[in-house]
Amino acid sequence: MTRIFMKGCEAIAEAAVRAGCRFFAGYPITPQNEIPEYFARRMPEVGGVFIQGESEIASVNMVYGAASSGTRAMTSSSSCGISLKSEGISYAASARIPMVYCNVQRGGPGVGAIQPAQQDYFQATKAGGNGGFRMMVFAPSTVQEAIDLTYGAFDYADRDRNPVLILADGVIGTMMEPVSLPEMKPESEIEAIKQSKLKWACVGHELDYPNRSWIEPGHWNTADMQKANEEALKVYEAWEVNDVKVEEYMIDDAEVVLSAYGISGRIAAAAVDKLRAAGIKAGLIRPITVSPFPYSSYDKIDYKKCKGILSIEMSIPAQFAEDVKSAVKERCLVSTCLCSGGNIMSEQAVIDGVKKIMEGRV
Amino acid sequence: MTRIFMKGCEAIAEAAVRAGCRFFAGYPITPQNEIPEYFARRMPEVGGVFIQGESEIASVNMVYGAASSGTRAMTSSSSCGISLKSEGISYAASARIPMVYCNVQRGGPGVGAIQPAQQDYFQATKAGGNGGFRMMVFAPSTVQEAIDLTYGAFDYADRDRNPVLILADGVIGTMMEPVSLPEMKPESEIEAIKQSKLKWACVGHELDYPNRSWIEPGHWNTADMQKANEEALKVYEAWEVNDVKVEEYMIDDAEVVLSAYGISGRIAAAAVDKLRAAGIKAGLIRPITVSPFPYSSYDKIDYKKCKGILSIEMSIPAQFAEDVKSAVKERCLVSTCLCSGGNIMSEQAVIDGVKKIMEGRV
Amino acid sequence: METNLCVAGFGGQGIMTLGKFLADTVCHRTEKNVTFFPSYGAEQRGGTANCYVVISDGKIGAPLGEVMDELIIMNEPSLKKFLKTLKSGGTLFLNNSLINCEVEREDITLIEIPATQMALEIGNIKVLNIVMLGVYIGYTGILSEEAVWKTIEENLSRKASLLPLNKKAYEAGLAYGRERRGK
Amino acid sequence: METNLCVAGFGGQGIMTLGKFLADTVCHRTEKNVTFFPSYGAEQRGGTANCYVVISDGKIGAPLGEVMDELIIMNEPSLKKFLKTLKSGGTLFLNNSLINCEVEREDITLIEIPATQMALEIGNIKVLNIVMLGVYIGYTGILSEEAVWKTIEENLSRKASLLPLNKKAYEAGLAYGRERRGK
Amino acid sequence: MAKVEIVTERCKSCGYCIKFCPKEVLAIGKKVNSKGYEFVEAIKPENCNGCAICARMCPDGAIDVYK
Amino acid sequence: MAKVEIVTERCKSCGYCIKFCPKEVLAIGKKVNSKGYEFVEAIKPENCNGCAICARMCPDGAIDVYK
Amino acid sequence: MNLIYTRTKTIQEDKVSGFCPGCMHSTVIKLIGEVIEELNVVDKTCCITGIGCCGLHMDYIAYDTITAPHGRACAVATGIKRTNPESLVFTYQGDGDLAAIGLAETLSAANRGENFTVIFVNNGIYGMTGGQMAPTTLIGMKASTAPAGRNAKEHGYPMHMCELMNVLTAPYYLVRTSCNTPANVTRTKNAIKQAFKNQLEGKGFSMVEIVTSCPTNWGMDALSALDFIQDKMLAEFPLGVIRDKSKEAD
Amino acid sequence: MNLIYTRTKTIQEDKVSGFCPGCMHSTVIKLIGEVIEELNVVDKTCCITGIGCCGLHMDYIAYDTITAPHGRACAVATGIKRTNPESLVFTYQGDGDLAAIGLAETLSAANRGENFTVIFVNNGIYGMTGGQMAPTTLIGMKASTAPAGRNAKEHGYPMHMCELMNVLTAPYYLVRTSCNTPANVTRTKNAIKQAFKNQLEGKGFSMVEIVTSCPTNWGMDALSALDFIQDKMLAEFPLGVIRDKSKEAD
Ligand SMILES: Cc1ncc(C[n+]2csc(CCOP(=O)(O)OP(=O)(O)O)c2C)c(N)n1
Ligand SMILES: Cc1ncc(C[n+]2csc(CCOP(=O)(O)OP(=O)(O)O)c2C)c(N)n1
Ligand code: SF4
Ligand code: SF4
Ligand code: SF4
Ligand code: SF4
Ligand code: SF4
Ligand code: SF4
Ligand SMILES: [Mg+2]
Ligand SMILES: [Mg+2]
Repeated sequence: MTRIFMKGCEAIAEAAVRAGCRFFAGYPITPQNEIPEYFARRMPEVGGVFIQGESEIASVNMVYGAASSGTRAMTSSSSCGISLKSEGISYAASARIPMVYCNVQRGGPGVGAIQPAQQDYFQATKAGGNGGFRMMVFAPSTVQEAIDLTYGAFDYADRDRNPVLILADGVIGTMMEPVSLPEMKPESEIEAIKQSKLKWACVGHELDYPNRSWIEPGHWNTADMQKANEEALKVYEAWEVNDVKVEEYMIDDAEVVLSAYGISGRIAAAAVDKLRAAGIKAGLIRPITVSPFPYSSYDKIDYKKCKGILSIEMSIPAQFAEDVKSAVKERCLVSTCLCSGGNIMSEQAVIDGVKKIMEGRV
Repeated sequence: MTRIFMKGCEAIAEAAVRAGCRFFAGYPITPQNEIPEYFARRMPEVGGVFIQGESEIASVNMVYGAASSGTRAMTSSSSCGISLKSEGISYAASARIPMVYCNVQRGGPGVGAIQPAQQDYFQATKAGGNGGFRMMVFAPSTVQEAIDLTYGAFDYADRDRNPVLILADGVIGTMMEPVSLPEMKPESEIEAIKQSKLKWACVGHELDYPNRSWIEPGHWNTADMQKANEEALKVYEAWEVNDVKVEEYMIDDAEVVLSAYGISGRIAAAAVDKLRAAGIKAGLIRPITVSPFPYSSYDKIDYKKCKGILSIEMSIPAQFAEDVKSAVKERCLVSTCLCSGGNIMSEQAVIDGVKKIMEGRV
Repeated sequence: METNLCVAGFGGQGIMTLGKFLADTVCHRTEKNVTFFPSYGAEQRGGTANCYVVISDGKIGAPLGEVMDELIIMNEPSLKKFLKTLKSGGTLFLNNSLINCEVEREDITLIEIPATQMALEIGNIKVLNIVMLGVYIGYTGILSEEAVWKTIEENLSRKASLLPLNKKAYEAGLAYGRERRGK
Repeated sequence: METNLCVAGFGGQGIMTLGKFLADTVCHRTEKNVTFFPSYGAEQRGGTANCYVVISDGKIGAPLGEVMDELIIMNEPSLKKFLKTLKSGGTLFLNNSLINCEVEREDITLIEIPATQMALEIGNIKVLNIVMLGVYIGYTGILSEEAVWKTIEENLSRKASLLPLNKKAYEAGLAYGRERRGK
Repeated sequence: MAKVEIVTERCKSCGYCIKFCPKEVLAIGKKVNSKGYEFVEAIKPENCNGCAICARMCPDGAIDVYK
Repeated sequence: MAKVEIVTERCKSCGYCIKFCPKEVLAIGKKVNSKGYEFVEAIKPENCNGCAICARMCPDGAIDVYK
Repeated sequence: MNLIYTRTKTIQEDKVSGFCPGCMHSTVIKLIGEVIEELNVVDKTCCITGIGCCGLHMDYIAYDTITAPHGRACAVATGIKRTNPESLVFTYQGDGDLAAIGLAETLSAANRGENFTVIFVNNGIYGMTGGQMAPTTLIGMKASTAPAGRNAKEHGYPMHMCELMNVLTAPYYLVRTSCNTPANVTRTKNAIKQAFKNQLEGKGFSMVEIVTSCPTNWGMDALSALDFIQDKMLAEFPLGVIRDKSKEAD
Repeated sequence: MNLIYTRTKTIQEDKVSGFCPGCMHSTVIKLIGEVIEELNVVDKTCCITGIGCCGLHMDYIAYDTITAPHGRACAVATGIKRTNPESLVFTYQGDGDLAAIGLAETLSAANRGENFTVIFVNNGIYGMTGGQMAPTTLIGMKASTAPAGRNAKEHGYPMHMCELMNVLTAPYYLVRTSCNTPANVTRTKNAIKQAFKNQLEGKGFSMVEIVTSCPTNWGMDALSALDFIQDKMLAEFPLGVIRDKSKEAD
């Protein structure tokens, strides 16, 4: 396949187009501006629609509308803009509308810093909005992976009728790398996908009360509402069984295991190689789906050998580390290597963190 | 003290007024309408300001403004309205602005159901907005407790310069009970509180560059941003040591421990009495602060005796149960008793859940 | 001792006021614990309205029981909905002016009241709830008759002109209730 | 083998373009891995602009190293900021037209280029970055001279009129770089 | 020859039809429907001219008109 | 008798002062400040009438005017 | 005798609306349904319902509907209409929904000239949540959050949405009607029909503002509310066509 | 010789603004500072800064400032002013901030007649984020999210905020100025002074819209941008007083 040189944001947008995304609405915010800007150029070429919404809220709701009519649709933003979308995402989860959105995380809280961070982990994985719904959350650590995960995200969204989140960060969004792109889905397939949703999509139906489309992000009747919650739960539970994605790298004989996602995961992988070269048996667990979280990967660690786990993330306070701890269940020490506020994880800091564990200094 | 008969929402509002809250902005949403409506009547009597914002977003930002000028200020909403406030809350956390807000939870996700629920637990405790900040979150289980916690919340907010959340639910918000009210803080004290914030509050300062007020919900410089995150972390960590509030009820000899917060906690307490009467040694851990979570209470359980923990909440999927599991650390079985979508926890379901544990049927 | 009561009927029949007057009296004129919990739907009018009152010597758990000791039912849909929640041996206060169907339970005490008719005779359909409140108090004696009247009086203080009518309604209800208890 | 390069200067000096041309060439005309990472502040103009290029035979971890193998520095503030990141034995390409201060490190190779002056002589200050790119390639030989030129050509294809000027700039840079390598 | 039929379960007793009927055909009745509303009755059905003003004013579509 | 003084570190070389100076006192210089801008110089200081138009137009407050 | 008037088929036969007695939401829903039936477009109709009492029709109508987050109906409609240009898309919104929380979405969609229709039910109050002040509440009118009545100094003046939109260039048709008299009901129906036709012809944005009552939260019976509309509401919100580009010479 | 003109003391002496060369944000900030100094109100001034390049002045000015979430400056200002009626409160917002995401907050505050001042810097583009289309972008003008230029059919027409507000009853003073010539700079300063005085006198809501340039994202140098303002921007956004209640007979 031909290598092309692409920026993360643009690669995500192109992958979406190739997956059949034909509606994008977004609002400017650094460091994800290249996503809407790319769609602005690209959508007219494929007969899709790009709109710059008047706000993040308008944008997510435009996507909620487009997706409710069966169109593959997407929005994106960064951190504080994602907070604004949380009501709309919650609506989509409640009404079981498939849509994809991307958070190119920056420093926080608040307006924070426009530089890269991983400070929205809990929001992404535990509480994308009100009401306790869950989503599949993909965390790419290279531009190529961002492409592949985005491309696949639309299938998951449609399968589950649920929002799917691409949890990127400012590094992934703004860096450029050689990548190869998946095939463009033919128009016929894209049309077929839309047709397959007509049974529930809101586009007009013959006069037929019970079979009309009624997109319901809530229910008058509490029994119906609970039933909707229970049905959603079944979907969420199936992910744990079928859809966990993780990179397990040299954990079999590891005396120390690094764990990190997204850009930190990539930096950690490089650190593992350096540590191995230096004679330290390091391994890595890098969740690719941070929701569902790959708990069982941590069961593969040989805790008799393993001196400790180093959980690495660009967030203070630590967030990802809480899930790592849940997975490790006190079978060995978990320590953290953190930075935040737009500072990028330093490989050296990771290596130092590992050494501290090896030397029993934590 | 005189007993008066008050609705939860109104009691919360009156407690806030007595604690010196002199600005409230909110937007209608069931089941918390009585909070803004009460303030609308009450604020003019105490020289405070009530505004019905044009939206939840406007309201939270009015409060962000008022609180930035040193005034004790509050907003409230329910579930989907709280999602809309999440950006503003995150700003307050980032800029370290003390404010109080209340979520009278209803069914979700999305617009959900207007009836009571506890489906916003993770949003409240883990991700009130973007950026990974934390808050103290109080979960009252009676109207009296709602009063006392609201009254105290303003002190915590001021002490920490951080938002504080009263996590109520539709039952607490709409039920009426006999209560007694705390004293009204005298105007002089309220004024002194405002004065004490003048060193950072945005109300105008003499020309003096370094000492002017600059309310910063972000930083250009990533090092400054990380420093702000680290300083906030110190505040959060202190809560674990100093500020955990919990009701531990008959856990010493418990062969089964119920755990629940808010209205479910109250229902669980009644179930404990019935179970004890029926000869089952039940106990209860009811977090009053769900953040900081009272992890150490679960260490007081005698796991040799305890057959299991029943985690009870009005949320499907379970959320609170995850924190209970973290606290229990697999020392015994944790099973759940759940309802959602506006259905209110049934005491009988709780009792049945306990019996299942006792009979080894889980 | 704990009493779980549910009051149900159409919106507009004064269901909430009935429950609130009762609970308010407990709060202000007894030492007992009490909760009042209104149940609401999305619609402002129409459909059924209901509320729960729990009165107890001890702490109260859920402000709405699952099994009711007593029901005050003002219309047919509410009867259908709530009858099954009444405990065996419980008491059903039924406004039979508006209800045609049979009460198909033998294990309960049924107090039928032509309350709408009584209210109309007193002069205003709006006092229907006060009639029912009177019957309830007169029959159960759960609260002193005077205490409840005090609550009504205080709450209507701003519409004093309505007091005589309400007094009449309350007393008619009390009389009816007392008499039924006598039986 | 992995090369970590940082390019830094004023916004407007074509810093990002320089880095991108380099990385683009690696992508399209070699088998190596490469990353390009721009670093940005809130301000659209003014202050320093910089970017990172990592070229490697293996997988690349962080797209910005902490220790640089090479620096291309176009102004004084950037020199102050980045000099300490250059590894011992690393190479510093310095546009000395704009820089007055001394480079206070002995453990590095310093290539000074009067690049602004060269650009002005060629006829346009805007080709400053292409001069520097030429010097870098001429000196390091990290990529084939033709391959980099192809990238420049393709990227400027829509402004073909600018090609001759850029060609001149690139070649002047190459010559300067080759010559310095010779030394 | 005209006639109105009230779909009693739909009527909410708002009185619009009564107010706007030019022929005073309608009035609030004494019976209530299952939602508790005292529905409208045609008290002077013979006067009806079939103008359908009542039905058009009825928010709830509770009136059918025949002519 | 009037004089302008350029606070060179503040000047961003936008040219507004030059454009609006009625006396052609000012021009972009050859030197750059620490932000990289070629700051303005008074090339005909003697012509200055102290009207302060330049200073008022300067977005960045880079000009002091004496008279 | 023939049946000359009955309910539109777009109302589900076995359902009674959840609106209060005399609530004109019910009237408007009926009129919309009649127009949809007459234009024979049921099979391509998408109603985007705001949050408010307007939502009480969702389980009552027979065509496609989607609940938008409070205030965001125009954004949701934009998403649907842009991807389904053949559908007949309209929003159905109250004054709180459209003019308070949704003000930005409403005006921005109007400004873009989106080719859909907004049905705006202005009852001067938040109905569903129990009578809080709306942007269109009249001066002096009491609301649960303005217990002393709306006061210009503190709350500002009622907002006139048609007039605001009339400052924008794109909107095609802006009209204000009521349902308080038989003639006004007919005018409302005609306005809705006109607006839907505009959309089907690709003319762009239309809004029909309907001045209605909320007897429940106005604290009066339905008939008194008719008088209040006539005397008070229409004095503040005069009826008529505010803009009709089809009538403009261009 | 005496120093007859120098920087206002409300600009920190050792700081240079982060604005681009010729950016009139810098001019406006300077003028605001001069007015504050002249009115001698530094010690009671609170600036509520929107999100956008306007935020680049926060570390440059010497009076109190608070960053509002994007678009919400008028809500934040409402909270401050209502609790501190003696303070001089103004928002400082760009066109994206004020007229896109913040449209509801802006218009609602204007409609309430809040007693503060809005300084609205209209440069027809999203500056800080790199040149995306704003509600005030001119027809045909290119933006990174409208690569073929703004197109009326797809994007609608530029929004005129002063004119929109002029439909509302409450606003006291609405004026549009520019900074492209010495005379306009003076007018801008006078307008700001007038607006601040209105506030100090409790007159209510004032907005000063200043038509400026964004040379960087317009893709031209600062001097060409001056011409663009004169020829294109002012043709769409005519300068002048749109409303001044002090001049109205009442
Ligand atoms: C985000 C959000 N905020 C608030 C609400 C609560 N809410 C439901 S309906 C409504 C007001 C409706 O008023 P209006 O739009 O005027 O409609 P009406 O009921 O008067 O027809 C509100 C505020 C909500 N559901 N979602
Ligand atoms: C909620 C949110 N959305 C988006 C952004 C990103 N953002 C920063 S500045 C800006 C636009 C600024 O444009 P404008 O208001 O016109 O100001 P200018 O920079 O042109 O002066 C945006 C969208 C943000 N910080 N927060
Ligand atoms: S059809 Fe006309 S005359 Fe007959 S009842 Fe209706 S309004 Fe009256
Ligand atoms: S208009 Fe309709 S709902 Fe109203 S009273 Fe007449 S029939 Fe009944
Ligand atoms: S003061 Fe007047 S004459 Fe002197 S340099 Fe400035 S603009 Fe020119
Ligand atoms: S106006 Fe100011 S910044 Fe611009 S060139 Fe003149 S002195 Fe420099
Ligand atoms: S509350 Fe008002 S708007 Fe809502 S249904 Fe009742 S009358 Fe209509
Ligand atoms: S980008 Fe535009 S608005 Fe921002 S500082 Fe530069 S010129 Fe000014
Ligand atoms: Mg309304
Ligand atoms: Mg702008």
